[in-house]
Amino acid sequence: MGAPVSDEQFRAEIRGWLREALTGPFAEAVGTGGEGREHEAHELRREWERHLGRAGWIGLSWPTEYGGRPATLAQQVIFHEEYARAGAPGRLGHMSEQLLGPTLLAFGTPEQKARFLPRITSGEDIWCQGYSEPGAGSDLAGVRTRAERRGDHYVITGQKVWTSLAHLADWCFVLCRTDPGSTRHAGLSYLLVPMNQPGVTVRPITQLTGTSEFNEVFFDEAVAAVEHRVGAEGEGWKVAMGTLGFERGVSTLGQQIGFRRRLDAVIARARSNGAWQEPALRDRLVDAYIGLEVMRHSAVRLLASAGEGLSGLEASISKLQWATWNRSLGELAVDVEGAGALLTGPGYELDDAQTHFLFSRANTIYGGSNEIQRNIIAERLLGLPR
Amino acid sequence: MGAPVSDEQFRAEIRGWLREALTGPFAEAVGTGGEGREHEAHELRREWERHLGRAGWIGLSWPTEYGGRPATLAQQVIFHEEYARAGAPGRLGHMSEQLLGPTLLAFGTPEQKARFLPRITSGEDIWCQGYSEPGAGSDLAGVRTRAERRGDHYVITGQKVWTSLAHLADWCFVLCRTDPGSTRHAGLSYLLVPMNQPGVTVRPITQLTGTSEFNEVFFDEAVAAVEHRVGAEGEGWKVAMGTLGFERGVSTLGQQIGFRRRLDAVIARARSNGAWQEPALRDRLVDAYIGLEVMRHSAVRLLASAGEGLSGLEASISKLQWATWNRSLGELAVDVEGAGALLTGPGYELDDAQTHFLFSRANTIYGGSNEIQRNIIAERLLGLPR
Amino acid sequence: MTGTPEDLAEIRASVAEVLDGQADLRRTHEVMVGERGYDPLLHELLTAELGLLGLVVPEHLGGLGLDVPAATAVIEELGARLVPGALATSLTAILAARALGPSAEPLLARVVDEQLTLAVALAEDGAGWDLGQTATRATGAGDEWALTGTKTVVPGAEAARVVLVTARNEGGELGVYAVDRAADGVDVRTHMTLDQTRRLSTVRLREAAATRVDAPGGDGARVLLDHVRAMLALESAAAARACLDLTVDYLKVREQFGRPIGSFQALKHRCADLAVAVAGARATADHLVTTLRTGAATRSHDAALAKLVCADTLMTVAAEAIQLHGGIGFTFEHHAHLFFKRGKSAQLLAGSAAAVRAEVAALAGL
Amino acid sequence: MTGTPEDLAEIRASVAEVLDGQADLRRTHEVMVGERGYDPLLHELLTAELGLLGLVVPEHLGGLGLDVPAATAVIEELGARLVPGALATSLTAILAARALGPSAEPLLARVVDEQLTLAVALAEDGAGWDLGQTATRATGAGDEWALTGTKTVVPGAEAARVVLVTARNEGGELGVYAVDRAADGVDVRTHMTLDQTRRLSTVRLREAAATRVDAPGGDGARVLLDHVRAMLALESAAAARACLDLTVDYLKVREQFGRPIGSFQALKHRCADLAVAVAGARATADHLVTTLRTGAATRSHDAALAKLVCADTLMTVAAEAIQLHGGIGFTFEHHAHLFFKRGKSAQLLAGSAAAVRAEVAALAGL
Repeated sequence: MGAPVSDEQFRAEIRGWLREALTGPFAEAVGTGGEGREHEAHELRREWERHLGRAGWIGLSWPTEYGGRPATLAQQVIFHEEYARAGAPGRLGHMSEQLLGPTLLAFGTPEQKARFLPRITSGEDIWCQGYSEPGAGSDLAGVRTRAERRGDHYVITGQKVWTSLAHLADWCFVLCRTDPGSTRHAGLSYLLVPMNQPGVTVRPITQLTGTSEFNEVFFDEAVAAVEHRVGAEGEGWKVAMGTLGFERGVSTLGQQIGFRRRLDAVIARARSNGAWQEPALRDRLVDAYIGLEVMRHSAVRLLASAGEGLSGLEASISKLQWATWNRSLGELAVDVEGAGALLTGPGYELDDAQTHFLFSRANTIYGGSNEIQRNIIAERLLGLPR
Repeated sequence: MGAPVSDEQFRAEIRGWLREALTGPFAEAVGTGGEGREHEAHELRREWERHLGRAGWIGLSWPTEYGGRPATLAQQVIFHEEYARAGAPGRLGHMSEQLLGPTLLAFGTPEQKARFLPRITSGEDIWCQGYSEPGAGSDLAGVRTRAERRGDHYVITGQKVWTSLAHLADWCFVLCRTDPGSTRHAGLSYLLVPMNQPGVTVRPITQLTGTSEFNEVFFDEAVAAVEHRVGAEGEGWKVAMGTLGFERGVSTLGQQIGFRRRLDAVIARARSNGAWQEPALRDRLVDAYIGLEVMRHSAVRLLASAGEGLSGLEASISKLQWATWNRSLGELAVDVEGAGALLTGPGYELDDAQTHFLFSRANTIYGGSNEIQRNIIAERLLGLPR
Repeated sequence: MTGTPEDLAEIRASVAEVLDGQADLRRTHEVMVGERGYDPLLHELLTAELGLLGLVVPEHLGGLGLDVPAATAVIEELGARLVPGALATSLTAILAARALGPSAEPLLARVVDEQLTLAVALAEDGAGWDLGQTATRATGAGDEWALTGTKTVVPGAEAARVVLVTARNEGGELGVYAVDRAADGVDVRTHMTLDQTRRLSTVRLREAAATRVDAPGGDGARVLLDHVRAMLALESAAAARACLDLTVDYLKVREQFGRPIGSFQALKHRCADLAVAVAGARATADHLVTTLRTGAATRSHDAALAKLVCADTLMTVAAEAIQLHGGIGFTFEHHAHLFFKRGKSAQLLAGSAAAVRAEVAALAGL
Repeated sequence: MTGTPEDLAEIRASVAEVLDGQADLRRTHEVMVGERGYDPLLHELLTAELGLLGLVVPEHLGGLGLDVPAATAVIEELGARLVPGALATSLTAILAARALGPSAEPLLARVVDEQLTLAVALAEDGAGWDLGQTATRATGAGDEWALTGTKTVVPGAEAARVVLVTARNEGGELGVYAVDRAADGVDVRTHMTLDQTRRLSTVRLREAAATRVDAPGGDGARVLLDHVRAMLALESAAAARACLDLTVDYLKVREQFGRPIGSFQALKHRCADLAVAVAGARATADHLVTTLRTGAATRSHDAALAKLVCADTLMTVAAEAIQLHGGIGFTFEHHAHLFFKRGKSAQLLAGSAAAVRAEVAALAGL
């Protein structure tokens, strides 16, 4: 994309592009998707990924040979801020870009990079994550899905769960046990598995919101090419932990723009329905504002000191903060509504406050529960004994 | 004391007696002693114990042969309520009556009962508790104080800590390790040790309030008669656990009268200085009131169902409730005062709010910390695995 | 039956047995998404066969003449299982009617005679549960009244045959009136609800025929409000306990990192705190039952306080239940979210936390 | 020195070295119960020898001309060790004076020249920290003013030679004035305090000679208040971190039930939550330093928010420190209670939580 641009130029460019892009056919996509609304407008959002990719907005800071585009850390933050500010649709390509891409860049073979990365940056391929299993929960070392090597293929049998977007995804990055006698962290491998094959069945999980965002994925002799194993056989744990570390901090500030929009909406509602006059509710709203400010300062501070995104520890602090904060705001949103929040549309159709209230309960569970984050912080940041 | 009296008669009697008793020389004793003020008016309060004992108010429900007096559970509650309501002085005989007495009644020999109980009911002997040790904290099984048997005596060497009233007490009930090779719960014995002997040294611990309520007690070849061992040698753990169980529920309701007096005082202060107009403080005050109501209902319910006082489990719930509640009220008391609460009298002389604020931090630590109570509730009430 | 503790235990046990068989949480899952939102057969079973509606109605009015705790025990058993419909609201209305004295006797006689299920309609748009702002009008005199107004978020109306309604007569006096759901001018529109175990209705009255239930000059509307709060409190305390049990049971069997997650101390301590809260809620609810039984003057205070404490406890326990169950607790098929949503409806119905807390303070003379 | 990050680190390290040697918590324990309540030799060492007072005073006024972060780093190091006296208040007053612009230059020149320690007196009985209610009067004009009024709960006045005071002139305008402690009509009475590491004084002014420090028409009093809040925030964030370190270190070595208590998961999780709070407080304090350095318009907002967040964090951490230390944390000789009491004084000084929260909301335009 030529010479480096200034941050101001970059912001003007993405802002202008979004303004234009979100008119016309994509105008309907504004506000769709994202937390608790992942079920919305799939086709349109899939098309939107390709539109975004064609315009070069996927793979910021990735090498240009894979369709990436030079961008400083600040510019990546700017992208996420402007994206959130514009109310652009929830990204179907989130896991492709934020999790798999960086993993391949770090651990992939040249062939794997050449094959998969350009299809991510073009918005063509959607990836999902095959880590959690029923009965294993946050304990990834408890993976039981087996992959048996047969010639140039692995044959995979087992079950994954909490796989978001599995019903739309083209590929899944799957943690499997390749050494049948192994336990815990040893003997796992990281395989790239095409979703469109007979051995893969996806069953949506209905959530407490009544909608489906997550899935169960059943592998029944599904196959993956040996050349699509990332890292050495038995080294899957290391690769997967690397991926967890890639939950990059740059998206944090963009996420906070989204939080601020929600908070502003709840405050506006409180002002219009009189809840703001209720001191206890007002205090909770102001505390939510203060909590968001603290998160913002934390993110800025961490990015400034980390340079390249969050380390695992900083990510744990950040996750614990935002998950707990957003869950509280969800409850506050319905408390502001009062008893009226108890009525839904026909067919359990939920409004923003209700969706926020219910879906945010997942925030402190998925992606490493609050409990797991506390373990990490206590043991690895504070050095408390196991 | 003759025929049983009705609850109304009983209440009238104790109320009348207290009204009269707290005039004259004991008028000065009103409001002295108790939490955080244990250092006050020792001589007068010692005399008060004897006065109380002479009038037959110590050892309610104990056998009359030991100076006790028939009293129903309801009447014991009434005694504590009226005692608290009258602002009668903090009891120096608390541990004698509530802990040692019931232990002797349950585990003591006839000789031990005959020797020690009448001196408790007469208010003559003051006892202290020798359980905690430095480095052992809430883990009583970690007791290291040794008692070596030499003929008809034990010779005791070791150190106890957090021994309240040790500097005033005549006797101490001490948990010692009589089997030198033993560990944990085994090999402990429960000995009654006279405090007035060369081998016993008491050193007050200065608390964060600047005053001293607790002591360190050093045993350097102190002696106790073998006939003053309660229970069999090596059975001390069982006896001590029995004593812990005797922290009876009947005093709970009296304690709550005291809490209500404190709460009312804080609310009165908030009303007079304008803090009540501050919604956040008012909500905290109302929540404190509600919390106290919940504790009151809990105590009534437990007494009604338990009949004979609290079991260990119920005591754990009650302890966790009141300790946490009172600690919160302590903080609220200074918050109601505002910045003025930051000034003390000369020599770190603290007012009620400041004393409450600081001393109540001990509530959640002594007598089994909140953490210990939570372990007990989780494992023994809920049956969660160790 | 004379109302001894043994009788009470027997009534509780027989209701529990029926509910365990016919109205466990799995069944509630099915019922709550159906068109009606409740189980008419269960209603029939508990009313016609078990005589639930006559339980605490005086014998001279055709009832069993048991005391308050018989009805509250049933409300608790229904609450522990989050049973949808008008069973709890019927018992609540009956308890309130009992407390209203002789003026309510004709209604109570009719309840037994016709096996009437009941709901209580208090809230109005704008006014919420502030009785002083009630705008529904009652015109008429003696036994013949016509009511006009709109009541909102009414629980139980989808399954009730008679609705007790607060309304203001031409003299401005607030009273309690009984309206037949089937009468002309009565329009009940039942909504889908966040808490699917408790449907809520809008009841529109246009010159609807009504009888007055309370005696003029009394505090009938307040009696009604207090009893609705009592219902929410008792249901919530029972549900909180059931939800904690559910969670503790799960923690004992669910393994992670090679051992039952219930052995992790951080989770144990949180459960211990929940157990303390549940014990407190239960004691507060029990105290309220005593208050209702003895007709103590502290009824309004105790009902407000108990509704606040018990609803908050259920909310706390249920939120932790979801978290401690992990992913499975987030699924629709699991029960944890039913308790969670019930907790929120108990919090938001019959007065916001702020309003109820202010009432408690005022009633306590703080 | 030019103010590079390396310079800053060097200044911080040299101050830390002096404090570790001369003003650790053991020493603070001794000093705080003494008659003066602070260590004059330490004051001398840090001012005369280390040139603390000139650190951020512009070079043309005789100072070292460093930027804001040099002074805030020192405030943090003092705060982490709860050092008593007027060192932090002096730096705070100097930062405020810098922000007041040219009108404060004569004062800054004097500070370096005469090595003046400073305190800031804002609160009054009844008014608290509500600047609008300031009742202290200033009469005079130009450079000659006389102040009459009483300032309460003034930190640092026991050890300061000059006190910056807010007062209202005959036109009703609020301004900032400098009063020499030794001047006629100045009576400083220092109290014993709950937080023994921070003595507080009542400053009575009766026609006390003063010079005006801020420029008419500005917001000098607000600048002062914001800087006092910034001081409390920075001190508290640093103290919270130190207190968490102290506690974590203890949990690693203290054994109970045969293993280090820091291995118990319930305690670990609580420490993790404290670490999150400390990280947030620290980030908020850092942001405030940037705001002060860049002179951003959000100063009042950021200072109020940071004081609220950091004081609450210190209070939370210190309360847990006592609890997690068990009995030993309750003794006077242990350090935990010093942090606890410091937390409360940071919460209650410079505006109650309610007042500051309301200010934050207003300044944020909520």
